[in-house]
Amino acid sequence: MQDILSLAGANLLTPMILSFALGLAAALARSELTIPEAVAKGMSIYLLFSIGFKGGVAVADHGLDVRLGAALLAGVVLSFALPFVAFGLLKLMTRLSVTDAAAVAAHYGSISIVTFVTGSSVVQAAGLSAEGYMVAVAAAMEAPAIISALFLVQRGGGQAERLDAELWREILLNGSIVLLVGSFLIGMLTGQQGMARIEAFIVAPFQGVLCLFLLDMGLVAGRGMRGARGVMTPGVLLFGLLMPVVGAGIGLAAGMALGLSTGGVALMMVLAGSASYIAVPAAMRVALPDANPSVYLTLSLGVTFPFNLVIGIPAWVAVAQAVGG
Amino acid sequence: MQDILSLAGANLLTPMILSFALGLAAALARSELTIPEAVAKGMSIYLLFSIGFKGGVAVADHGLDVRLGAALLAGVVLSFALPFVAFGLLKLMTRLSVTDAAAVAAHYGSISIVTFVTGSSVVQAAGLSAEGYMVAVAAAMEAPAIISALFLVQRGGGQAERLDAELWREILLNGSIVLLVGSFLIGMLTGQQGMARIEAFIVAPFQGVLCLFLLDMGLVAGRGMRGARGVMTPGVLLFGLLMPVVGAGIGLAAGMALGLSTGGVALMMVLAGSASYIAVPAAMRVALPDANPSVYLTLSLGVTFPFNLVIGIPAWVAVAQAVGG
Amino acid sequence: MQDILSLAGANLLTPMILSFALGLAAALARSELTIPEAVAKGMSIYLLFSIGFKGGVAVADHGLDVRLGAALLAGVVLSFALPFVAFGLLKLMTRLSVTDAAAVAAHYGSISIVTFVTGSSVVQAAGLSAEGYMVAVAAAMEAPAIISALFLVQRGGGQAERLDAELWREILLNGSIVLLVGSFLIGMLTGQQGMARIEAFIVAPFQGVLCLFLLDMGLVAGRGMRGARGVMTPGVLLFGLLMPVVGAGIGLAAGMALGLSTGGVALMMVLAGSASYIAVPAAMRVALPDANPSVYLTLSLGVTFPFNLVIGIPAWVAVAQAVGG
Amino acid sequence: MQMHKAKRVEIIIEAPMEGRLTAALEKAGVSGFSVLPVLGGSGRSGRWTREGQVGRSGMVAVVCLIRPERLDALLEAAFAVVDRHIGVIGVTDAEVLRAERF
Amino acid sequence: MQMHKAKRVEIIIEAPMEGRLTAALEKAGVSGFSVLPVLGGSGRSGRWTREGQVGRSGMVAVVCLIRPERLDALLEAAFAVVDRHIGVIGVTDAEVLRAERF
Amino acid sequence: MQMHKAKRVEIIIEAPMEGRLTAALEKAGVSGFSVLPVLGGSGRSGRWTREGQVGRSGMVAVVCLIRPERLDALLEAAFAVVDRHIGVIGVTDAEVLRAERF
Ligand SMILES: Nc1ncnc2c1ncn2[C@@H]1O[C@H](COP(=O)(O)O)[C@@H](O)[C@H]1O
Ligand SMILES: Nc1ncnc2c1ncn2[C@@H]1O[C@H](COP(=O)(O)O)[C@@H](O)[C@H]1O
Ligand SMILES: Nc1ncnc2c1ncn2[C@@H]1O[C@H](COP(=O)(O)O)[C@@H](O)[C@H]1O
Ligand code: NA
Ligand code: NA
Ligand code: NA
Repeated sequence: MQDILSLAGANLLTPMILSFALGLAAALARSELTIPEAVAKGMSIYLLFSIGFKGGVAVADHGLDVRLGAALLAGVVLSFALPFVAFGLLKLMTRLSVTDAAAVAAHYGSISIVTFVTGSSVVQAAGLSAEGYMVAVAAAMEAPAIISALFLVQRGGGQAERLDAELWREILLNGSIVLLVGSFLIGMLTGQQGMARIEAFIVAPFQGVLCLFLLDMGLVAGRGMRGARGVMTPGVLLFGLLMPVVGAGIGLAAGMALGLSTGGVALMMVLAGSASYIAVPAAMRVALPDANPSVYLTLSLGVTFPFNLVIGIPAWVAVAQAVGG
Repeated sequence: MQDILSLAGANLLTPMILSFALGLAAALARSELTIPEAVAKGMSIYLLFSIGFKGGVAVADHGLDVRLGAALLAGVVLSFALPFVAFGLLKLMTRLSVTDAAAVAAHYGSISIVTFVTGSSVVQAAGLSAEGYMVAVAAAMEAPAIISALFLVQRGGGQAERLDAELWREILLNGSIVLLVGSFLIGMLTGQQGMARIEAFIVAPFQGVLCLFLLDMGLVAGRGMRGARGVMTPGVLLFGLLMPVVGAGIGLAAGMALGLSTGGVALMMVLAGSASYIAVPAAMRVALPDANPSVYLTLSLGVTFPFNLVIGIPAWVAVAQAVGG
Repeated sequence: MQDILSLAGANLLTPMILSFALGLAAALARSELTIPEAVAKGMSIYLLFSIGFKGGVAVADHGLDVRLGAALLAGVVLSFALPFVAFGLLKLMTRLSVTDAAAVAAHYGSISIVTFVTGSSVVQAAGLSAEGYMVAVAAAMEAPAIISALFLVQRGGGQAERLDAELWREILLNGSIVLLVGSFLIGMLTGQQGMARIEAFIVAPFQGVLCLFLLDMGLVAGRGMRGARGVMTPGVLLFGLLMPVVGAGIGLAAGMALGLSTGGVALMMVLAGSASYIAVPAAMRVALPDANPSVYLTLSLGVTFPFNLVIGIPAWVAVAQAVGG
Repeated sequence: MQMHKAKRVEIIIEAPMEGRLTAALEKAGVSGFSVLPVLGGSGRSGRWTREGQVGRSGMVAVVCLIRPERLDALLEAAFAVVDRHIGVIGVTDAEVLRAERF
Repeated sequence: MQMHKAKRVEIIIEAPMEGRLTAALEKAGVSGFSVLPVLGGSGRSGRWTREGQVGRSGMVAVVCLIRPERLDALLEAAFAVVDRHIGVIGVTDAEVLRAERF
Repeated sequence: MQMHKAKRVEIIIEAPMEGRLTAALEKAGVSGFSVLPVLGGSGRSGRWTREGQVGRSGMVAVVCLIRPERLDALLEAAFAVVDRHIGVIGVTDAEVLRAERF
């Protein structure tokens, strides 16, 4: 516990977390500081490309682990299953409608790639290394949760869009999955030789770009909080703090069962404990238009994301070390 | 004098100055070369974050100087006072209306952060170092001049917006103040440890980004000049060249009185001698809508900024060295 | 031949080519992955500035070669002449109208700067070096082909815009020419001293930025292909594969006649064999509005660009080595 | 100059629905439209802004000029897509040159 | 389809005034509006373009569809803000579906 | 509030032609206009989108509010530029405050 706290303390004083806090504070104080949409998108493309590529190179270095397939499968299963857990908790803890609860559940089954990216750098800063293919697992966990949510709504008598070919394509080929998987493959195919050519671009400036990106996330989260005071009942708020712990616990079990490295277990906890705020919201607008975006956006970006950033990630790393160690 | 000229000559042949000149020439020749708004904003966010962070780390390294408070106060006082000097000169030298003169005066009381950034790299290239908190002084000098301008207009019988809570908030929490102060604090809190993590992003590429940013500034300045031939009377033009010298002189006195280092004195001259072209223009559109933007934008960006870039900065550095010596 | 194939194979597995392939695949699969316009423009500005600057520094290092003038002249002549070759081939091989054929011909007389940039890094990776002023030759080859196309249309009885002062200015001062020539001059004037200041920005991350830019080009090319299935007759397609070979052959002759280094000859082939897809299309919309953009964009970006990237560049480098070595 | 009666239809719709809307318009035989960006706004579902957003959020404005007799087909196609989603459809009378294009 | 009369109001205003305008609209009970970017333009105060700008310069277009009977309240609110500033207000007759939303 | 009759002209034109169009408008005495970005669209020459584009491609929308009596001069000037190019011109009746500005 001592360790977890001191690690959390050290984690708090990184430029990344403080940049997020700066953005949050600026937005809550209604500063007109903004980061242009195109710049934010550009940074996210950079981060996805970089993390995918590095994962691929790591796999090229260590050879294709027999566990890759199992890990991918575990990711898909988790993403399908977690929404049911989340939905159950929401029904217990809140009065959200079936549709709103299912939409929220989809976010928690899926993953937040920035949480994963931040988790990766904390894992690395802790002197651990993780399986390179965890990036592929992250990609595999993005979409299945959406299907579960649609199923939950239909079962509950709500109105969901039909899962036609178009919707499938949108869900499976969304930008971040394509970029993550694509750059992962590029990294795998080009290995250290490819890395040597673009290392100065994708490795050295990575944490700095992450700072500015988290600044932007803070701004967006803060603006969302200001607009969503109404919908955040105590039950909903509590769910946003509890669910990442539950998810990370399930992720811990999965990571241990798979026999991942300590870093890999930590990242599995990070993934399972994180909530999407980019891919899933867009899918929800199409597939569950009746769900209230304020609820799921505020929960995911305004509650769970900062929780994971500040408390979750360092705690999961410490737990993985304690258990794996 | 010899030294100043040779320093100015050396300064002229840097990629930064030449990039500005390229942008200016391209715009005056009506080339369709443009830099997208989002990219320009992205670069300015990068520069502000970087300069603030580096200042904060410098303070973390050297401990909190007793002079920090005095320097901040001096900055605020200068920013309040300089508009009165500028206004007096404008009334002497030009026929601008009270409102136009006050609006121009606000710009010269405030500061240009890019001039400051360029000044910092010239100071560094000259082998000097400056107090890290000069960044905070820069932030402190952004806003007070606006209040002075509103006062000057009201005294002169012109029409200024009421300084209500909304306007205060806008002025004090404008994007560049928040980013500068925020990243300064982040640098202070994380120190060399934070620096180690993001150095490759915020230090190494800095001067290169500055080049492209100055290219953009040249483009914008050149476009402004083309549109503003009418308003630039000889008196107004002369003011744009004289005021930075006057300001820098006052900055010199303040810097010496504060007992700053040679680099710090040079930067104080740079700040006092520079004119805002981002924060103050936006505030003027809200608070003094009757003032003519062509006048203040062309003066600040088309006359004083290039003057400072090419002649002012190297001269102030040389003067600070001669005096501080 | 063996060598060419193995070089092509090695070239295929670079992160650059694979990034392009990723973009292409994503667009053809109708993924919603996109790179914002402002980010794409920002990257192209970076690449142009960087390549121009590096060329200028190389010239500053080696002194002004007597061949510079001759090479520039050769570039201009090639750019004027190649459209006639292309037009002749098109008339033989396709049923395109005079206006469409002339518009396509303009693209092949002009050059693709990204092909040139990629060619430069392949040349460098092959352990060769090229004359720094090849960048200036590239700039010189951008525009003349447009004049030839207008001449071809007028001769053929088609409708072309009058070449008035405005159109001249647009053609000669288009963004990429200004940026390329300007940064070349800046590099020449500031030399290694300038390079030392901005190297970390314009050299180290270059290939990484190029990857993301090629990803974007793949996306744009793929989207174009999807929309242009109708216009791509076998003859037109074949032209898009044949013309770069013809152009490169003529470039080879020119490069040898000029006595360029092996790397220089390779780049001359790359230039002559490449087709514009940024500057010329915009000029065509103004000057030859009746020409069908799908034809020339798809040919240039969807056929010739990937051909050059994957097969052309490594082949030209190998040929230049075989001939020069 | 010779002008012809037309309708100007402006559909403000969520960005993730843009593809579905334009597909529906094309299916309904709408020969031309333009998509304009929207920076932010306010409605019954609250305020929003595009600033700093990474995902496909926000709204876009789809503008069509069409012959009056085609309005109903367009509105039906558009409404089928917009119906359950947030967004607005506004129609104004307009005039165009070159009627053969619409 | 059943259409209802409405007004389309388009206010082109300086970007730094956007917040004040939208606040005034909300205070006047305007239930919905969209803000569109403007790239550049020309008027009595000369030409401008947003290209390469860093600060909050330029103009934005605020578009509102409202019921005709609410037009006056909207115009008064808007005019109080725009009055001393550069910018234009244009109103056109329009029709909307789903009148209950306006 | 006192409103005055006006026309709202919207010209959607290729971006590379923007400079020529606005020069022609200014020559025809048009006192004000605003240029809005267009993200994409569809017409007889197919679909297009601005995403990821590097060159000056795509279209822009030029919006003018003018007095009715100046419409013809504007349309003639605009049409001379747009004529051979792709693009559309739409005109709607509008009302403005502060007529002296138009
Ligand atoms: N009356 C209106 N006029 C213009 N835009 C509107 C209007 N109502 C809604 N919108 C736009 O549509 C979005 C969603 O509206 P709503 O469904 O009412 O939340 C708003 O945020 C605005 O961007
Ligand atoms: N008649 C008009 N039609 C469309 N936009 C206009 C008009 N007049 C002014 N504008 C816009 O409002 C800005 C300021 O106009 P002004 O106050 O006349 O300088 C211009 O730069 C245009 O963007
Ligand atoms: N009827 C229309 N309504 C709105 N925009 C149109 C219309 N027709 C064409 N456009 C725009 O003008 C572009 C070129 O049209 P076209 O000349 O028909 O290919 C299209 O891609 C649209 O952006
Ligand atoms: Na999760
Ligand atoms: Na000053
Ligand atoms: Na060529």
